[in-house]
Order: sequence, then structure tokens, then C-alpha cells
Amino acid sequence: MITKTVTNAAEAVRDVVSDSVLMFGGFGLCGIPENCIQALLQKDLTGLTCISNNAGVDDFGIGLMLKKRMVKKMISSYVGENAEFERQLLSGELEVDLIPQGTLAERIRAGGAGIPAFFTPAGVGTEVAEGKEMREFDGKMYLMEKGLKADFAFVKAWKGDTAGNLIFKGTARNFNPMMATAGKITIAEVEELVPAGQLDPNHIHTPGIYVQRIFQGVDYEKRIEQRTVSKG
Amino acid sequence: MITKTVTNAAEAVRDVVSDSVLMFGGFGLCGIPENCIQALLQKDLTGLTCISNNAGVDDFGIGLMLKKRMVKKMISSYVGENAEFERQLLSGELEVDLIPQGTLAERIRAGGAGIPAFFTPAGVGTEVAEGKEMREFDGKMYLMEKGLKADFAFVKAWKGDTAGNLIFKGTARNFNPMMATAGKITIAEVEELVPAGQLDPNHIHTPGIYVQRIFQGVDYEKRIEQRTVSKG
Amino acid sequence: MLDKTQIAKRIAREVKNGQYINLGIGIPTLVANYIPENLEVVLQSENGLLGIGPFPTEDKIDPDLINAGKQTITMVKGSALFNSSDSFAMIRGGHVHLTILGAMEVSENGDIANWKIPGKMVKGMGGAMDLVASAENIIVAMQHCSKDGQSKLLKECSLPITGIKCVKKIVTDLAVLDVLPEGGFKLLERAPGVTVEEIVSKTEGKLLVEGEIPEMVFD
Amino acid sequence: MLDKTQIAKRIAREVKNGQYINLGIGIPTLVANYIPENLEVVLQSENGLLGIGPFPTEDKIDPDLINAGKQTITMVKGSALFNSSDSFAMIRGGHVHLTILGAMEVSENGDIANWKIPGKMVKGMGGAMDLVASAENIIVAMQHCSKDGQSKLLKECSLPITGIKCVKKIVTDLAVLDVLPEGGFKLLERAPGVTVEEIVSKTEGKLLVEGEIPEMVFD
Repeated sequence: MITKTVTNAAEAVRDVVSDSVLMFGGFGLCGIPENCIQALLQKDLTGLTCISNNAGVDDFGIGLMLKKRMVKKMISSYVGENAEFERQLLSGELEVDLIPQGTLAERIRAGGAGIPAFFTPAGVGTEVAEGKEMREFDGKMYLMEKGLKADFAFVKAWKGDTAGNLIFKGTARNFNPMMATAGKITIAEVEELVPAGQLDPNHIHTPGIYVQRIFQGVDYEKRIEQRTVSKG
Repeated sequence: MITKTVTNAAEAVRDVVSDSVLMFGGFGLCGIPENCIQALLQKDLTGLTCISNNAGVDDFGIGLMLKKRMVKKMISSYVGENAEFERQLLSGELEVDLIPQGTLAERIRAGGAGIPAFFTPAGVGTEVAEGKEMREFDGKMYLMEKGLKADFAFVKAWKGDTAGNLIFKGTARNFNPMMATAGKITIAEVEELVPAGQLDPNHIHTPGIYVQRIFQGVDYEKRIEQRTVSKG
Repeated sequence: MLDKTQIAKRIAREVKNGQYINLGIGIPTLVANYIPENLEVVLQSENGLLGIGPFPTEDKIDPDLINAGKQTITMVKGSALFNSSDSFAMIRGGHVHLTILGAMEVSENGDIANWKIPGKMVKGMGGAMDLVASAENIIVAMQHCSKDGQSKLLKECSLPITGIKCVKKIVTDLAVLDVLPEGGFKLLERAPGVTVEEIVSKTEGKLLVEGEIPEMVFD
Repeated sequence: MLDKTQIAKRIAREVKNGQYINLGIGIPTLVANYIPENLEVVLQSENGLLGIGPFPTEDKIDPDLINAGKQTITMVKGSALFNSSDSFAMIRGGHVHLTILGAMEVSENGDIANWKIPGKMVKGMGGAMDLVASAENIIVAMQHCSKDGQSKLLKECSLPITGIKCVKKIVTDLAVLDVLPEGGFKLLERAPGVTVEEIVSKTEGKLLVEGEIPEMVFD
């Protein structure tokens, strides 16, 4: 079995350079690669294109990269939780490509799966359709959307093994598995790293073939955006 | 939770009529819906279109439906194990649409996923490309292929629950999960049916939303096509 | 006039047995509290869950388990988890029967605008464009008028739209209305104390009023 | 002349550390037996497995665990299972580095024919068309000539083709050859006891012979 282990986040992100295209797993702050983001913040990077469903919050997640002006362009579906983001966008400091969430997810899957383009009904008749090819199938209109790849994909899993196999927990799975397939270099951080052979092959969500580097992360904060409780 | 349980295969296939389009999970004889096939054989059906990666063998699986002349058309990727199939095909009794295996898998996924068409490189320059739209993306040629659906999809899983959630075992997974998404009515037979709540939600391969009927199958033969052993 | 809770209660009556349902952020999330207990339905969360349960008690909070509004949640028995592309495959493929979401404007032909106010708000569309392009039945929960009294049920949407010809039913603080396949709002029910005349005066789009319009009753 | 085992042994020398490899039915399957033990490689089976192990002993046979040739197999430590669309996503996306498969004919520009003999054989292409359209490196294991002595390394394939301009290297019973990017076969090695003249006479397509052609050595 091929071994993918690296020591830590700093080693994992060693060759990320300015102007790269990066993907970050996560939905809101749930399932984001906290360790990799911290390691990237230690590097002197600018001009990054970040593909992530959300843009973090002002003081956590990708929000910290925005604050440090590392990001030239965001490709996201929803960025409503981040005031600094909105400021940079309205002032023209930040380019933003807003994409319907299902289209974003499918474009990333397509990128990883060698599918250069596909048709979807999402966005027909809206400004998302501007400049895109439209076509009718069985009486319904669709847009053509293209596959999306990245130089580096950063994903966060619950468990992983030295062969790069990943298992996610709860809704922290979200965009992570597709992004793992779409990075030229995919870097996985996990809460628990085990030797190859300890994970049930039937339970693996991301096969190790997609992961070039894996390490066990530390000090996960797992910040909650909307702490909502019932009285029980 | 919505309950999908039916008593047995006969009840599950009660409304399948002649000239329907059917999908059958399985790769060779591995992971095929044995109970549903047996129940269909008891019905007086003709003119069926069967979508299945293979066509069974002469005396097992879909081969039995071919022998009974229930099938008008097969849509498959590889049918080399079935002599009766080859005879019906060469004599013109059976229509056959042979499709590259990855294209077949992706067309079924697309059918279930509301994607009417996508582009793939498989088959470019071959007779598979005849009559299909070709297009270049980033210097490489691709074919446009369309989504595929069925009136009924028959799938076989290892474990299932009353909500229709399915877990597959080993390589018996194969085409079953995509086909589950592409049937107007999807019928799942499982080796072990448990109450909703007993399967770990993280381990489910096919969410119950795709399954309209589920039952615990009986008397699985699980015939092996190429019994290959090593001396140890 | 209905308050938010009453709008949610009224929408809950539209839910049918055996449905898979996606609830948007805000009032739609409240609908879950009023679905009759004798109905078997499953709530889908587009970030990757079928089978949303109630909010957790303090000791059951799990940061790895949130809904599409980023709220902490629980799972019911028989839940399934999946990734975002599988989630929208489910939505786009028409497997989710009913989508309930909020709107800033709806037009008489069923267009909906709910994702952007040019120059003011740039939050993004999230999953709304996929949902409205895909679900066979879409019910909108909204205020009938803006704070300054302008109708939000329009001939044409003034804001950037989220999807075209997709809304089937609207429940506002004033009324329940169908969007007719041929275009136009059809008034079905009035909120308690609200007259047909008021609804007519506050609906800019074409409004069809036929026969007696019943007043909603709440327990 | 090489026998099937020797063809497999020779191909095994092409395998590089860290590769994910798809082995076709027949001789390619044998290659697994001769990959040097110091290399870390993973074998992919397109029916849904990464990490094919040896054939099982009698007591370990599992009908739910087969390879693409329908043979019973085992899994190595660190294996992963997946469905057919995910498997071909992996193949189509270029994540599998090396594909080794059989052929009935190869042309001098790298076209391959291996799925159909019109009027005679209609087995289907299985996953071969996806594999040859996707892998960055494709090595073919084949006989140099048909049973009646006709060359199978041709100017153009006579049989329906499986994929165009895709084969990079060929190992036959007589020789090892590269397919040049600009077209033509380049002779690299001779089988023991086989002369360059014999290979030239048995190769219909354009053949490039430069300098001394070494004879293969087997332990």
C-alpha cells in the first residue's frame, strides 16, 4: 500500500505558492481544514483563488486569510456570515464568483471525475446563466457548466489511514469528498490517523488514491456558528 | 421516518408490466437482485428493456429472463458470459445497446441526479461515437452522453433498514447505488433488514429517499463465475 | 395578520404523508414544529442529511452536525448522511418532493427573487437556485408587503431572480395564494381579520378572487 | 519467443513506485505476480475496489468480492470499496496512473482494437473504452501475430477500435516497442532468440529500429 503520511500541517503545505488555486472543504465552519488554514496563514502568500462553499467568519476559517489579504478571488455559493468579505467585495478589492451550491458541488465532482462539462437546470433565467450555453432536454431548459479543479485541495476528515483513505463524520462531510478528487495535490487533515488496514473498506468515503498527503491535526476548535438548543 | 417495507419479492414486483424499462444492479453475478429476478420470472412479461452491466449466464440471473424471451432489448457494457444472449443477438431476436462501462455508470448516475447530459472522452473515435455530439474542451475531444432512467430499478444490498437505507458489501456494490437513484420505483432486496435507527447514518451508501420498497430476500445462491483460489 | 409562527403552522398543513422535504432558513425552519405527528415525513438538509431531528439539548450539541442554516441539530432514527454533490443530486433529480423557502419577491408567473439586493446585499444564492429549479412543489413563506407598504407579489420581480416559473403556493401574513400555471395569483384563504379588499389592494400582480374566500382558523 | 508468464514479467518491470494500476483480464492480471516487492503500488479493479490482493485460499472465498474478470479475490490492508460510477470517475479523472490491457490489434499511431469482431464476437467493451480514453500511460500485452501469421501491429486497425492514439508501449511474444508520439513503433528489446529481422518481417506498421537492440534477460 502506498503511504501518504506527512508530519504536520507546515510540511503538508510546504509547496503552496502565491497565485495558486485552492479548494477548502467545509460548510460554514463545519468540517473545515483548520490546521491547514493556520499553516497557510504562516506563509507569505498573495493572489490566491479560493474555492469554498463559504468564506468563514471575520475571525475564523478562510475569514482570516481574507483579513490578511491573501485572497484575490473567492468562488463560493454563500458568504453571508463574513462582514470583512462584504466590505472587500463592495470596495472592489476582492473578486467573487457566486455559484449555486449544487452547481458548485457538481462542478467540483466533474473536475475530479474527468467530466469537462454537464447540464443543470439551476440558474436558468437568472444572472448566473449570463454568457453560458443553454439547451433544452425533454422540454426543460438547462445550462452548461464546466468542471472545476484546483492546484491544492485541503480537506478535513474524522478518521484517516496512512494510505490516505478517509471517513467523515456527520454533516462535516459536505464538500470535502468532492474536493479531495479535484486537487492536483490533495492534503487531508484528520482527527485520528490509523495504520492502513484498520478502517473497514466498506466504510471509506474517500479512497486513498485521491489523497497525496495526510496528517493528524491538532487543537481542533470546531467553532459553532449558530448554537441552537432545545429544552429537551 | 417513512416506512418502505413490503413482505416479499412477489409483492415488490406486483405492478411491473410488459414493455417496461428495468434496471438490475450487479456486476456479473455479483450483487444481483436474485429474488426480484425470480419473482419477475413468475410473471407473464414480454417486451422488457433491461439495463444491466452484464446479461447473467445461460442458467442464472438475467440469462433466465432472456431464455424465457421476456427481453426485447438489453443495455449493457459486457455480455461475454452468455451464449444464449449471443445466439439471440446474432439471430436478430434481441436488440442490444453496448455502452462503455464508465459511460453506462455515469449515465445512470446522471439520470438519477437530474443531469440530462454530460461529456466523456470514452468512445471518441469509435463506433460508440456515431451520431453523437462531439466537442473539444482544453484540447481534448469528448462525446455528449445522456442521462438514463428506468420505470423500475432492482437493487441488492447487504443490509437495509425499514426507511430504505442501504449498505452494500465488498464489490457487490457496483451498479446498485446509481441504479437506486434512477428508478421511478426502486425495489431493494437485502440480506438483512433491520428497524430504522440500527444502521450508522455515516455508513449508509444509499439513502432511503431513493428506495420505494424494501424486503429481506431469501435463499441467496450467490453463484461464483470464476472460482479462483491460491494455495495459500 | 399572521405572525411567523402562524405562517409556519399554515404551511405545515400542506405537508403530505410520505414526503421528503427541504426547509429553508427562517420561517420555513419553524414549519418542522407543526407537522402533524401522524404523518411520516423526512426533512432534508442540503449540507448532507436526510432525517433532521429537533435541536439538541445542551449536552447533545455536536459541532459536526448542523443544518443548512448552520444551526446545531440532531438526527432522527433512520437518518442518512452524504456529501454535497450527492445531496444536490437528490434535489436536482426530483427526489425531494417539497421545498419551503422564503422570498423577497414573487411574480405572478411564479418567478422568485430571494438572493441579492444589488449594491446592498451580496450573501449569495446558496442552494436556493438548485432547489427552485428542481423541486416539483415549491411553497414560499413571505411577508405580503415590504416595511414601507410596497407589495412583494408582483407582475414582475424587480430584484435579481433566483428561479423562473417555479413557485406553486405562497403563504403570507395576509393570505394563502396559489400561483396558477397560466400565470396570476389565486386567492385561497384570508388571514384572520384581513379583508379581501385589503389583499387586493396589497397585491400588485394579477389576482384572481373567485367566490367566498374563507378565513384561516388556528387552534 | 516469450510465453504469457514472461510477457507479464517483462511488463512488471515498467511499474513504478507509488502507482495506482488497472490490470485487464488475461496476461495483464498475471503482471500482479511479478511486481517487485519493494515497490508500493495499488491495484484498481473497475468493479469497485482499490487494493486487490492475491486470490483467496479455499476457506477465504467470498462471492461478494471479485475482480473485473469475475474471479474471486482478496483485499490488501488499506483497501477501499466504491461503486461503479465512483470507480470510473477515478479512471476518467486520470487518478489511475497505468493501465495494462490486452489487444487484438494496435496501429502505428496508438489506436487499439480489442472489443469486437464483427459478425463473430459480441462480448462488449466493458470498461476498456473508458480506460484507454483516460489513463496517462497505457501498456498493451499481446501476441505479435495472429495464429495464421498475420501481423497485429498494423498501419491501421482493421477491427472496430476501442480508443484512438492511446497506447504508449507494447509487449508482445517477440518484442518490446514504444508507440512514438508522432506515430510509428520503436523497437526497444527483442525476446530471447528472436532476431530484429523476424520482428521487422512480422510488423506491418511503420517500425523504427535504431542501433543495437538488446535481448531481454529473464532470471
